[in-house]
Amino acid sequence: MTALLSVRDLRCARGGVPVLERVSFDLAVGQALILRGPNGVGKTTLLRTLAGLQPALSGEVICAEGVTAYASHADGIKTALTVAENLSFWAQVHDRTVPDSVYATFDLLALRDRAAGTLSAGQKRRVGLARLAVIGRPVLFLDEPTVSLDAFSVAMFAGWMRDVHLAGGGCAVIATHIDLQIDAPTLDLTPFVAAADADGGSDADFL
Amino acid sequence: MTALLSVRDLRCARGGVPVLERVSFDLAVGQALILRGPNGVGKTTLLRTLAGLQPALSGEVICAEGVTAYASHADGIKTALTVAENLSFWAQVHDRTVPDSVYATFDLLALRDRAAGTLSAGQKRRVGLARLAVIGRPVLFLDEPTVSLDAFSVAMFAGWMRDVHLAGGGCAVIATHIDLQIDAPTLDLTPFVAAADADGGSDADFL
Amino acid sequence: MLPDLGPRAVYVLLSYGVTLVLLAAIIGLSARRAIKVRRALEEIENG
Amino acid sequence: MSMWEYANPKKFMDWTAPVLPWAFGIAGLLTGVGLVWGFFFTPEAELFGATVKIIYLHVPAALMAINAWFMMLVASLIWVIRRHHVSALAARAAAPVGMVMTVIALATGALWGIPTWGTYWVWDPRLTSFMILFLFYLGYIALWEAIEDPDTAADLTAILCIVGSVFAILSRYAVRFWNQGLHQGTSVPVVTGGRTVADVYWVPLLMCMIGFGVLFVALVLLRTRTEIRLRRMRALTARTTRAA
Amino acid sequence: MKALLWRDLALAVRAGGGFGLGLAFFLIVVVLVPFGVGPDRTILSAIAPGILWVAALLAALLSLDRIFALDYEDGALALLATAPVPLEGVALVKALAHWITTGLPLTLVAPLLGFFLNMDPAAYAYMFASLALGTPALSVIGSFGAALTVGLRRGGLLLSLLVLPLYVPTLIFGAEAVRRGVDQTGAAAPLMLVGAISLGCIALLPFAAAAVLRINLR
Amino acid sequence: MKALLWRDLALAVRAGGGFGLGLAFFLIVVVLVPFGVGPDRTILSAIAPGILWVAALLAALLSLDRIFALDYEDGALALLATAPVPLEGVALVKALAHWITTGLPLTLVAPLLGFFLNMDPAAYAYMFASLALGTPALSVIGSFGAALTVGLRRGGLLLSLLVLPLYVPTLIFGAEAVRRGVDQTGAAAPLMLVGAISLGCIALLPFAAAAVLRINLR
Ligand code: HEM
Ligand SMILES: Nc1ncnc2c1ncn2[C@@H]1O[C@H](COP(=O)(O)OP(=O)(O)OP(=O)(O)O)[C@@H](O)[C@H]1O
Ligand SMILES: Nc1ncnc2c1ncn2[C@@H]1O[C@H](COP(=O)(O)OP(=O)(O)OP(=O)(O)O)[C@@H](O)[C@H]1O
Ligand SMILES: [Mg+2]
Ligand SMILES: [Mg+2]
Repeated sequence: MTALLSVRDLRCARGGVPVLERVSFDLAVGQALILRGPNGVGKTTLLRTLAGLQPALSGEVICAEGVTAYASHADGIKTALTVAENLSFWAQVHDRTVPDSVYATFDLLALRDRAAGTLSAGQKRRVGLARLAVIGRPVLFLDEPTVSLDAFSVAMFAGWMRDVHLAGGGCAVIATHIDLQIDAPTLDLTPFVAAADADGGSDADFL
Repeated sequence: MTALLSVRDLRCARGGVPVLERVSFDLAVGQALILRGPNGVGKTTLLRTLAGLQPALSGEVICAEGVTAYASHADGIKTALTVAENLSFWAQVHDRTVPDSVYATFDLLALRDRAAGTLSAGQKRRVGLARLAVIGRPVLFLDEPTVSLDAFSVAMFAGWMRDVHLAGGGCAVIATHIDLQIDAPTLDLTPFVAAADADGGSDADFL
Repeated sequence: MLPDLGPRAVYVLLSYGVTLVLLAAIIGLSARRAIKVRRALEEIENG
Repeated sequence: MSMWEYANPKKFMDWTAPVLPWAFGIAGLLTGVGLVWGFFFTPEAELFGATVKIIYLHVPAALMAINAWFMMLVASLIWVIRRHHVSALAARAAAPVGMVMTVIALATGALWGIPTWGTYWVWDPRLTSFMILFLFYLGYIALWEAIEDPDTAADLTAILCIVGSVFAILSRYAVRFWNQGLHQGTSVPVVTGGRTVADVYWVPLLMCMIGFGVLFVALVLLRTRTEIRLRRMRALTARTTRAA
Repeated sequence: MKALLWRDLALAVRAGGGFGLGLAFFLIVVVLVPFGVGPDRTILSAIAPGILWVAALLAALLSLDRIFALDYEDGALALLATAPVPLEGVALVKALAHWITTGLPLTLVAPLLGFFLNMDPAAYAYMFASLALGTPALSVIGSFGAALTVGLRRGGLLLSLLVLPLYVPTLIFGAEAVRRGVDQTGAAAPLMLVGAISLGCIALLPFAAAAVLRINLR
Repeated sequence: MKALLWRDLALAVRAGGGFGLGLAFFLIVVVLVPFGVGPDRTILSAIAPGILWVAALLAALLSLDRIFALDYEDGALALLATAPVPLEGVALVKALAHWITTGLPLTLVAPLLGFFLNMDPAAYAYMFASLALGTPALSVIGSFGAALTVGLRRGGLLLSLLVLPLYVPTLIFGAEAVRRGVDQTGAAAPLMLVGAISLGCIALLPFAAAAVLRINLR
């Protein structure tokens, strides 16, 4: 079984201070990993590092080029464009087309031609999740994807994750505080919190 | 038993369209009401109407002057100011001082002098909640107050709500999708959704 | 048939030209939009 | 029935439908006859020569440019006080018409300026005030366009119109203070009660002024009807998407 | 109210520069103009007061969107609207903070910049006086404009379009005062008019701004 | 890439006006200048090309913060950075969208506005040519500046401060070309220089902008 994503002894920093260290795991096709840990433990930091948005202090993230996607609460949905326009923009950027099934999957059929700015919090979140289905990247890094979603929508998302994304050969690392009902191993980050005197980080030179 | 807040046959609109109708309830001292309902049912709309940020189409909200406070995800925390500065600003606006116990209650002792912009999502949320304890308004309208909070912080918030706010003579209307573990009646808004041909709303003149 | 406007004819004619064009434009655009919107509304009302 | 009943959108659609053709007809007739009369059958003036014929365009357009803003102000006040949707939409509908009238006044004035003042543009107070009026129209229209929610847009533009009117008047005095100017004084009786325009020019000019006025009314009615329909379309779509 | 003023000033300072930025923009515009119009000194000295006034206007304009937009986006404005402070007061205090961070430093430094433009020495005092009397109007009018466009994401250009025409009377009287001061043809009248505009704006516009904010918060 | 261009243009249009706003601002600045410097026609005609250039600069400047800031705030920029499009291309396309919505209309309309400032008729062609060659540089330089300040909330003034000095060469050669064109002293050299600046900026600055964006996204 080949790993889609391998993380080896990763150390990452935020605001110049090391936050996590010794993080290692492998994800194979069809696997998901749930990140857990109290507020401020470094889930967001880890996901951003994995997605390549910030450099790691040390360690390796082994992953093919151009297969990852990052999604946080800021989901790049333009309020002035309609839901369909938003999705088709991201599809075009990724050289794809929007499969019609997406609207049904994320319960967006009725909202298709509404300007995204006139959606409720949870409806907007669903559009953000639909984007993931549109761009078709196999390795997803999701930061609290189900914030503001009602129980039904959470189940819908879990269903898509399980039956479409993972079953279709993808994998995902998901930070969340609630139970997603996805059958996946959980990684609690608390043991990996960097020691207060850990070195590395841009402050290290001055300590 | 006198009601701190009485809602009588309220009808509210969003974007010119009636969203909810026939909403009535009373809240006495020490009571909380949990709003539930699927995404887009109108929880946010109802809370904003109750807080006086938007006018009701019809019906009454009976409540004393200057006792209510509204809090949504946008919690008015300035990223450039420290946690302590943020809280003391809101205290001053409400002619109060910041009780020292607030920092302990919301687990902010260690974060007191951090700029709010450098907090993690959940930590920032805790600051937003601490603001509620600082301004000392008895009638709270909270829109998804526990988004991004870990289980421990949610319990902490529920504890404050129960033991300090409600026990201290306040009341609260709280919209949420997760279980807050507060012993309070739940109001599911689904039955109150306005009929598609309901009149009222600024669109009504044109239909 | 034009009256003799003398050496400054061009300004008079230009004035009339500009005015008539602008008036035609606002009338035309208003009318066109009126028709378009009326059709679109009828479609919604009947369809 | 109170007169405000006519401001109900449905009522408004009902009573304007038959009025509209008449309004356009009268406007076309008056303007047409006035312009033809003025252009072909009035003599040249001593001072201006043949260019005096520009007056039949310039003065009515200038008058309507100001009156359109005034009408928008009144409609805005009605909206703010009584919240009749039609008055808000009428103000919106009038703005582009008023702006076109402003442009016509500016353009004809500029063209008139070359033979009489030797230049197409001087920073004369009358002219400058019109430039500023044009800017107010631009801002007003841009604000309407920028705001998504129709009621919010109506409220905000109404307040802009009210505040703007005060500043427009202030600007007029400021501009007078700043530069004395070349433009002739007012001679139209609406303002002064007397007139200095010679009789030969007066009748066709009056026809053109009334013609432009009726044309303005007709255009505003037509455009308001369009705005009402657009608003109704919006309301209907909102309702169907909600029902879905 | 005082807390709000302090907070706004603190935020302006922490966001980098605060006082400095408006000034720097002013300086740059004043420096750019000679590049544009050429170095002829008589022309420069003739246009100096006007350019200084226009530059002051633009410097005030550029920082306007900060008055309310940030507070709107992060929800602070909605919270202030339900707090025990009148929204009119909020609008006025925010205009005051804007004036302290832009109008005041501009006024103090404008005579100095007149230097670069070869301004007539007689003009310095009038420049200072007219700016001192006029910049409060700029801030208050600007806060009304900012309130109008607060709901629009990046209403920057629209804001200018709405506000600049409202600035016209202030600009005319202000620049005229300097010119008349230099020509000795009676600067008192325009100066008084500038002051009157400022007073009128301060007295009335906060009400309009608060009304507009309430609408935008709906 | 094309999708991005269309989206940016659509957003500009829906945000109200798009093309119109830059123009309107340009118009207003041109109208305000005479209020400042007085109605004297010889002075106005002398400073017309310079004022038009400075006004064009400011109009470009005011819309700069829209280039990246909105996409940064709502997370779209981070998503674009991980999408299969080069960030350099993104920077260039966004500069292009900015040019289409401001630089292009300004160029087309500037000669017309020369009218109001009594510009020498001989200057029209040069004005048009110099703006056509120069405004692309303004947009590209601006997008670099916008990339630099994208992480700062409302970096508006700071942005101007960073960008305006970078605009100086373009402004100098552009305005000089018009002046020399009018004096018949050889406008070819400055025009070519303006063009060269634009080409150089287009070729190189997107790389700098992309690098800066990557740093700001960290
Ligand atoms: C762009 C420039 C101009 C603008 C905006 C402008 C504006 C106006 C306005 C607003 C009026 C009506 C005022 C009233 O009746 O109270 C008016 C009337 C008039 N204008 Fe102009 N004007 C311009 C240029 C000119 C020029 C160049 C001439 C000719 C030399 C001219 C000649 C007149 C005459 C003869 C009247 C009407 C008669 C009168 O009321 O005395 N205007 N103009
Ligand atoms: N910009 C910053 N500068 C300095 N420190 C920061 C910054 N952002 C976050 N931190 C700190 O880094 C740590 C990790 O933050 P991170 O956002 O990764 O936490 P998290 O696990 O995602 O928390 P949450 O569950 O609240 O989202 C926290 O202690 C936080 O205070
Ligand atoms: N600005 C707007 N314009 C038009 N319609 C809107 C606007 N905002 C919300 N709506 C619609 O109004 C309805 C109620 O929205 P509201 O935000 O109150 O829902 P909610 O119950 O808070 O949902 P969520 O759980 O997702 O936050 C939704 O159907 C939504 O699509
Ligand atoms: Mg996080
Ligand atoms: Mg909600």
